Amino acid sequence: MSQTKRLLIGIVILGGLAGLVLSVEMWRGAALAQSAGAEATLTPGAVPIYLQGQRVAAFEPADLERLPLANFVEPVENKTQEGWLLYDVLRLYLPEEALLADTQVRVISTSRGKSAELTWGEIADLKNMVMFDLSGRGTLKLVSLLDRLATRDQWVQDTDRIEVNVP
Amino acid sequence: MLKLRWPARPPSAGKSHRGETRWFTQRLVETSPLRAADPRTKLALALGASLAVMLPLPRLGLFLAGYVLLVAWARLLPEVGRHLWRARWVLGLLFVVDFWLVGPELALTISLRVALLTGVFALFFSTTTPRELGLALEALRLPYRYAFSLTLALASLSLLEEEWQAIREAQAARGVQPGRGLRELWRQAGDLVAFTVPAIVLTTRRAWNATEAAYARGFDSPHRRPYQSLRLSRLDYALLGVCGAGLAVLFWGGRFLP
Amino acid sequence: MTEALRLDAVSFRYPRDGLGVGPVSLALPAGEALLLAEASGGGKSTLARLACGLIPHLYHGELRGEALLFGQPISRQPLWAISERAGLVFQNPAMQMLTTSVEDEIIFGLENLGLSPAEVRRRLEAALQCLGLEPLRQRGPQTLSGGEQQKLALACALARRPDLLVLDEPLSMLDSTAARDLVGHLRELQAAGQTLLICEHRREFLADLPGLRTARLANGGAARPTAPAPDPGSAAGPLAAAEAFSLTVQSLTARRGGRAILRDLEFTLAAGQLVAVLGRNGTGKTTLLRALAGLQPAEGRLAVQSAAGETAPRFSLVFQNPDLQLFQASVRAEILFRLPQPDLAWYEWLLNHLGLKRYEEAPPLLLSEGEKRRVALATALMRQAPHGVLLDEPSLGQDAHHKAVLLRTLRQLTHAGRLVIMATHDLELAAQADMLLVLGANGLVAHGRPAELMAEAALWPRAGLWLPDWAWPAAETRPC
Amino acid sequence: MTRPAWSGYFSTFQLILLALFSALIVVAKIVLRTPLQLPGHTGIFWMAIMLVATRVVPRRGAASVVGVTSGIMAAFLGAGDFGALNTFLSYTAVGVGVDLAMLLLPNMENLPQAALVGALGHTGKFLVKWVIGVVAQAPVGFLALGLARSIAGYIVFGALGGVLGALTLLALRRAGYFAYLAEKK
Repeated sequence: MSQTKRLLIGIVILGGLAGLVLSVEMWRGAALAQSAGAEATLTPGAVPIYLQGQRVAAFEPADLERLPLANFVEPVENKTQEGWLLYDVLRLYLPEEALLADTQVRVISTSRGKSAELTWGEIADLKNMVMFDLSGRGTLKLVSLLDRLATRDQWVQDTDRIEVNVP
Repeated sequence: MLKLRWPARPPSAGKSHRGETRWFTQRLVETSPLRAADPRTKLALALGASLAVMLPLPRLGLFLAGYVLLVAWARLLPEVGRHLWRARWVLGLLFVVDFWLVGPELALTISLRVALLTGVFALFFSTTTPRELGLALEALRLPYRYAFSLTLALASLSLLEEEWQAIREAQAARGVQPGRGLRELWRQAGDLVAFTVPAIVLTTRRAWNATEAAYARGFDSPHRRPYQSLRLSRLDYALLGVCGAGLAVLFWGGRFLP
Repeated sequence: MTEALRLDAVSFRYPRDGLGVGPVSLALPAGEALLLAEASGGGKSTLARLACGLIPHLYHGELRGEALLFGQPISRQPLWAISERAGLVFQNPAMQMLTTSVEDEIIFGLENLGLSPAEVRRRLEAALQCLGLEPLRQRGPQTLSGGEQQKLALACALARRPDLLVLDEPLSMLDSTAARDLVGHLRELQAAGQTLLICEHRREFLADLPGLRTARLANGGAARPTAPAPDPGSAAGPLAAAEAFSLTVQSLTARRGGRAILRDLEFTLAAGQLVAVLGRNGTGKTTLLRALAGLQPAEGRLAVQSAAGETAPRFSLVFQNPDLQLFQASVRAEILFRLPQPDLAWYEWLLNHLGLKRYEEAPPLLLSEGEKRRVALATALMRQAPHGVLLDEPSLGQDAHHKAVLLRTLRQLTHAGRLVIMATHDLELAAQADMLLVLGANGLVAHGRPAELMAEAALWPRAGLWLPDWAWPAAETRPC
Repeated sequence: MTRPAWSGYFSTFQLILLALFSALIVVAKIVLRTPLQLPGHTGIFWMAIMLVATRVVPRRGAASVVGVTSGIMAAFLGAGDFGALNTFLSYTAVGVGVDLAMLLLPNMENLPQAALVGALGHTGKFLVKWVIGVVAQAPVGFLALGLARSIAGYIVFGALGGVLGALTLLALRRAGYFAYLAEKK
C-alpha cells in the first residue's frame, strides 16, 4: 500500500472517530434537552404517558377529580382498595385508535425498579379492576384482581411513568 | 500556541532530603490498618467499589455511607479528601450544569458517581508500597520480569526527575529556551529535540545500567525464591466478605431496599 | 593454588567501532587482590564485565582467547551461575540501585540465590551490620549519599558471598572520607581472604591495601588512542585578555525544599584565579556553582566589580554529566551549536588542545566518557562567557594525562584573565589551584591558598574531609 | 517455576527500557506542566516519548506495554484529576491506540506518518475519557471548552507530539544512538 493511501486511511479513521463522538454527543445532548424540556413542563406528582416512545400527555393529580371512583376488596388481606380505573385514565388522554385489545401498557415505578405489563384487553375487562389507589404519601399504586397482580408484592407502588405501545 | 514555560520546579515540588521526590500527591499512610491487608484484597475492594457507580441514587447513597465508614476506619479520610479537593471544580461544574438542565436528583447522582470514581483507588495506592505492588502483580500471574521492571521504574522516578531538571538547565545554559511564539516554529522544534534526545539517552543508559546491575546479582536465576509471599489473612477474608456481601445486597437486594 | 580468574590472550571487540580490550593474559589466584590500572577510555570496565560474565552474555561483540572463572569457561556458563561466584560493584552508585529501600536492595540478590527466608534474613542482617547500614535500612537508596550508596552496593555484592569480588572504579565518585571508609572495608575483606579484582584510577587510596598487586593494561589493553600531548607552541591560545574584575559573594544562602544548602557564604575572588571548591558530598558544591551560574535562586549578594562598574556574574557552567547536553550529529555541530559568529581560531585551538580533532565529525554520543566530558567542556568554553567558567567534577574518570590536559586548558583561561571555579573531590587536582573554598555542613569552613590551608590541621576534620599525605605535592609545608 | 511462553517476548533490557520510558512519561507529564490549560496539551511530550519507545524496542505491543506501565505508575502516584481508574485507562488507551495505528502507519521516522499515529493514539485517550463520561452519564460535552474543541486539542497536540517523536528519532539516529543500542543484547 502506498504511503498516501495509508495516510488517507488514517485521516479517514481519525475523522470517523471524531465524527462518531460528536454525533453521539449531539444525540445525547438532544435527548437530554428533550427530556429536560419535557420533565420541566410536568407539575409535581404528574405521571407522564408515553405512546410509541413519545411523551403525549401527563396524568395530572387534579384530573382524578374528573373520573369516577371504583373499589374492590382484595382477597389476601381482605382490605378495600379504592381509586380510579386505569381504563378511565387512559381513555382520558389517548385516542381510541391507540387502544386496541392487544395494545401493551406498561406501568412503571423507576424509583422502585418495578413495573407491570398489561394489555388493553385486560384493562378494559372491568372485572379485573386494574386501577390506581392513592397512597398515604400522595403517590399512585397500581392494584388489580388479576392473578399476576393479586398480592401486595406484585403491585406497582409509586407509579411515575406509563408506556403504551400499539403493535 | 506552542508557548511553553519551564518552571524551575513544579509548584508543589519539594524534597525532604536528597532525591526523595514528593511532587506526587499520593503518600503512603503507614498508620492505616489497611497496610496490613493483602494488596490483592485492596485492589478487589477498589474495583468492586468502582462498580457501585451503576447503582441508583438511594442505593448509591447507602454504598457511599458504607464506603465513608471504611475510609474512616482505614484512616484515609484526608487522602480521599485530597483527591476530591483536586476534582472540586469539575465536580462543582457537573453539579451546576446537571441541576440547571435536568434537576437536583440527576445532579446529585452524577456528582456522587464521579466523586466515587475519583477517590476510590486511594484506598489501594496510599496503603501499598511499590514492592507490595510488585508482589501483587506477581501473585496475579504477571511474569516476574514484568513486575520487576515496573518496580524498578517506580524506584527510578526521582532519578529521572532530577535528570529532566538538569537537562533543562544544561540546555538553557546553551541558549535553548522554548517559548518564543509561533514565528520560529522550526527552531522551537529543534529546542524540544534538545530536551528529548538527552532524556532518551539518559533513560537508556539508566535502563542498561540497571539491566547489568540486576544480572550481576543473579537476575533470571531459575532458583529464585521470593523472600516474601502474599497470603490472605483473616483481615482480608473479613474485608472481602463484608464488602462483597454489602455490594451483593445493594445490587440484588431487590425489594428490601429503597 | 586455585585460580579465581585466568585470562589467556583474551580480547573483546565491540561491534560499533571495533574498540575494546586485549589481548590480555593474567592470572588471579584465589585469596589475592589485584589492581588493574591503565589510561581512561581503555578496557578496565570491559575487563571487569568480562570477569563477571556480563561480557559476552549481555554484549554483542567478538570475544577471543580463553577466560576461565575458577577453572570454568565464562562463555559457556549461564550468567546467573557466574554471578553466584563473581560479584560486581559498579562505578556509579546511584545507577545500580534497583529497589525502593536499602533492605529490598540487599534482599533482591539473595532471593536470586534461592535461599530460605530465614537464611535471607540472616545474611541481610550480617551485611547491614558489616557495612554500618543498619540505621539506613528503611531509607530509599536514591536518598542516600554517594558514599552510603557505594557501601550499599558493596553490601549487596557481599551478601551473596561471591568467591571473587570485582570493583569497577568504586571510588571515582566518592569524596575522600567516603573513599577511605570504603577502602577500610576492602582491607577487612582482604584480611578475611576475599579475592578482589579492583579497577581504579584513584590508586592513591588503595596504597594501604597490603599485598595488592598491580597489573597494567598499557600494552594492548587500551585500544582507543589517548589524546596527544598539546603542542607547546600553541599553549598560548588565541583567547583575548579580559578586563580585570573581582567576584564578591556576600551572605549567600541557597535553599532546596526549604532546607538551607548554602548558608551565609562570604568570599571574594579575583580574575585570573583557578579556584577549587572542596567539601563532602552534599555540602552544596554543585549548588554554589549553580548559584554563580544564575540557575539556583539564592539570597544575598553576587556581584562582579570592574573598572566599568558592577554587574551580575556571567559564567559558563560545565555539568558533571555530559549526556545532559549532547544531542548533535557531530562534535563540530555540538561545539558550534547556536553560535552565530563562532571564533574559529579558538575552536581549532580547543579541538587540538583537548584531543578532539580526530572526532570532529563523529557523533558525540559514541565517544568514551572522558572524551564526552571534554566535548562538553569545549561547548562551554566556546561560548566565551565574559567572566569565566564553572566546572562540576571535571576530573571524574580522567587519568593523569587527561587531568594534565584539563589543567593546561584551564590555565589558558586564567592567563587570559578569566575566573575558573571547579567543584571537585579530587584532592590532587585541588592542590594545583590558586585558591581553595572548603565547604562544611554549616557553610564555608575556610578559604585561602592551598599551602596556607594545609597548615591548619584542625580545619579538615571540621570540613569532614580526610586529608591523606599524598594529596599535597608540596609536602614540605605540611606541619607534621 | 514455569513461565508463560509470552514472558520471553521482550528481552529483560527491552522490558526495563519500556518501563523507564513509562516513568519518563509520568515525570514529563508532571514536571513539564505548561501554563496552557488547553485540553490534551501534555500530549506533546507524551506522544513523542511513546513513539520513540516503539522504535527503540521494535516489537509489536511495545507501545501498549508503555501505556499500561505508565498507567499503573501514574495511578500509583495519584497523577490525574479524576482518580486512578480514569488515569490508568487513559494512559493504557494511548499505548493501545499507538500500536493499532502503527499497523497501518509503521514508519515512525516519517513525519506525516508519525504525526497521524500521534493524533490517533492521543485520540484513544480522549475516547476513554469520553466513554467514562458516558458510562457515568456525565454530560462531557458541556465541560470546559466544548467537545469539538477538546477533540481538536487532542488531535493537534497528539500530532505535534508525533512530529516531535519523529524529529527525536531522526536526531537519535544521526547522533549514533542506534549504534550504541545495537551492542546490547
